[in-house]
Amino acid sequence: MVSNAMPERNNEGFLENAQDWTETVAATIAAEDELELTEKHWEIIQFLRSFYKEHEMSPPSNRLFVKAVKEALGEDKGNSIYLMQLFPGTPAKTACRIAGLPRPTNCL
Amino acid sequence: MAETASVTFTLVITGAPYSSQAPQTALGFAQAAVDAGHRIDRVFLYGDGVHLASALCAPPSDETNWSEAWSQFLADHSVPGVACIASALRRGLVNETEQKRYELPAANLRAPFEIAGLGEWVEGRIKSTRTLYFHAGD
Amino acid sequence: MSTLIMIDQPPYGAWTGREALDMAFSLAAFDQPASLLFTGAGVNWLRQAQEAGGIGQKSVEKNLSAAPIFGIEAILADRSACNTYGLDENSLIEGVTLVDADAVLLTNYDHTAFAG
Amino acid sequence: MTAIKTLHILNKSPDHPRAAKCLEMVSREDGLLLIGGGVLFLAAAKLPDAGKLFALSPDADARGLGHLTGNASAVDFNGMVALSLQAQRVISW
Repeated sequence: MVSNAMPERNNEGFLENAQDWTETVAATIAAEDELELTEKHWEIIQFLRSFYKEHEMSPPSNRLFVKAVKEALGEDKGNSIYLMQLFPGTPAKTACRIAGLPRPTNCL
Repeated sequence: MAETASVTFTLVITGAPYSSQAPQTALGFAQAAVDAGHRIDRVFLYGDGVHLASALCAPPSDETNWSEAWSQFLADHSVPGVACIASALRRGLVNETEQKRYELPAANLRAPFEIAGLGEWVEGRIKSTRTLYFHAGD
Repeated sequence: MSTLIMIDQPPYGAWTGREALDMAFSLAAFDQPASLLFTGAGVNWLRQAQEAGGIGQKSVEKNLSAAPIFGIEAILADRSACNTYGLDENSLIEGVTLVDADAVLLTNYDHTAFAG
Repeated sequence: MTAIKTLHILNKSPDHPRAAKCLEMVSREDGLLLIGGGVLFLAAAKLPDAGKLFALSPDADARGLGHLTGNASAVDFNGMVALSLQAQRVISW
């Protein structure tokens, strides 16, 4: 039972503790959005997690999220249509939630 | 110099009331700008400046209540007053939406102030004839 | 419409510098050209090997390293302030351009702002 | 009115490090408007060497420096608004 239990999350579904993140947790959060994670999703998730580790922040807005993906993975993936298809809604927010990163402050 | 009728200002206040002179200087400027027939496009509170939007300031009755004075000015002249959301959340200033989102015990944003992102500052800075900043002094 | 955001407060002691960085990022998010200029004690933002975990803060060095990715045009540092704080090519983070922060520099920007 | 390239609005007292940097970056084609604690420059031995020097009169008056304007011109808030539009750009220090 313990291994299947979801770690503590806030009212918008973001993990309270980043270290609770596992690929299983990611898949469970994604399933809540009716998303089945494919290689394309994992590429972005891993990118976001390494971006966070390197810069100690998530891209602070959707547009900067797109810019950062474009810088790292090229224009085919760093565009809002591609990211919107993978992570519907607000891609930066949806992707951060699945990647186990903090809730963005909607700052920009 | 631009035509008087089309002159607009965005004012950014970064100093808090009672720990800086920024809100009163900004109000003096805003009043003079309006008196001269100019328009204030918006007032953006940033950093410690967000404290100006608190509904819970209660200074002694023989001192100016700067939050109240600013609210009055914004209402009288239909000027949007926007507190930066990131600055506000860090400093304990929230409206009811953010109160619910972060499950906080109370909301304390004074009308007619609103909470929004830095995009409001960027837009003001692009649209206005001049964007002026009112910082804390020493 | 290029904007120069100035940071003259040293890192970690105050939040103003971080809020200046957010201003620059937000300009970049809206495709407005922006550069950062570090002067005075603010140049200490640019020192390599910052370890801020012990004071419970995020590393401004790491935060700042996202600037080129987001499209910040330049990270400028006042040469004389760098001299004051013993910062040279060996101790500065990558991607910093040394400049003389004077009246001439300001004329390259149509807007200059501090965060507080 | 003579054109002002950059209007520097300084509200830091003479001992503040940002005040020193501001004075370094003012050119002869610029204007310097002292407000808040910045008006204490009116009491300092040497006034800043800007092209044009202004002081916000309510701030100078409040600090007992209303009479001591030296080569600075006193302006009220209306004057401050006008100056900010007259200059090509404004920097608030």
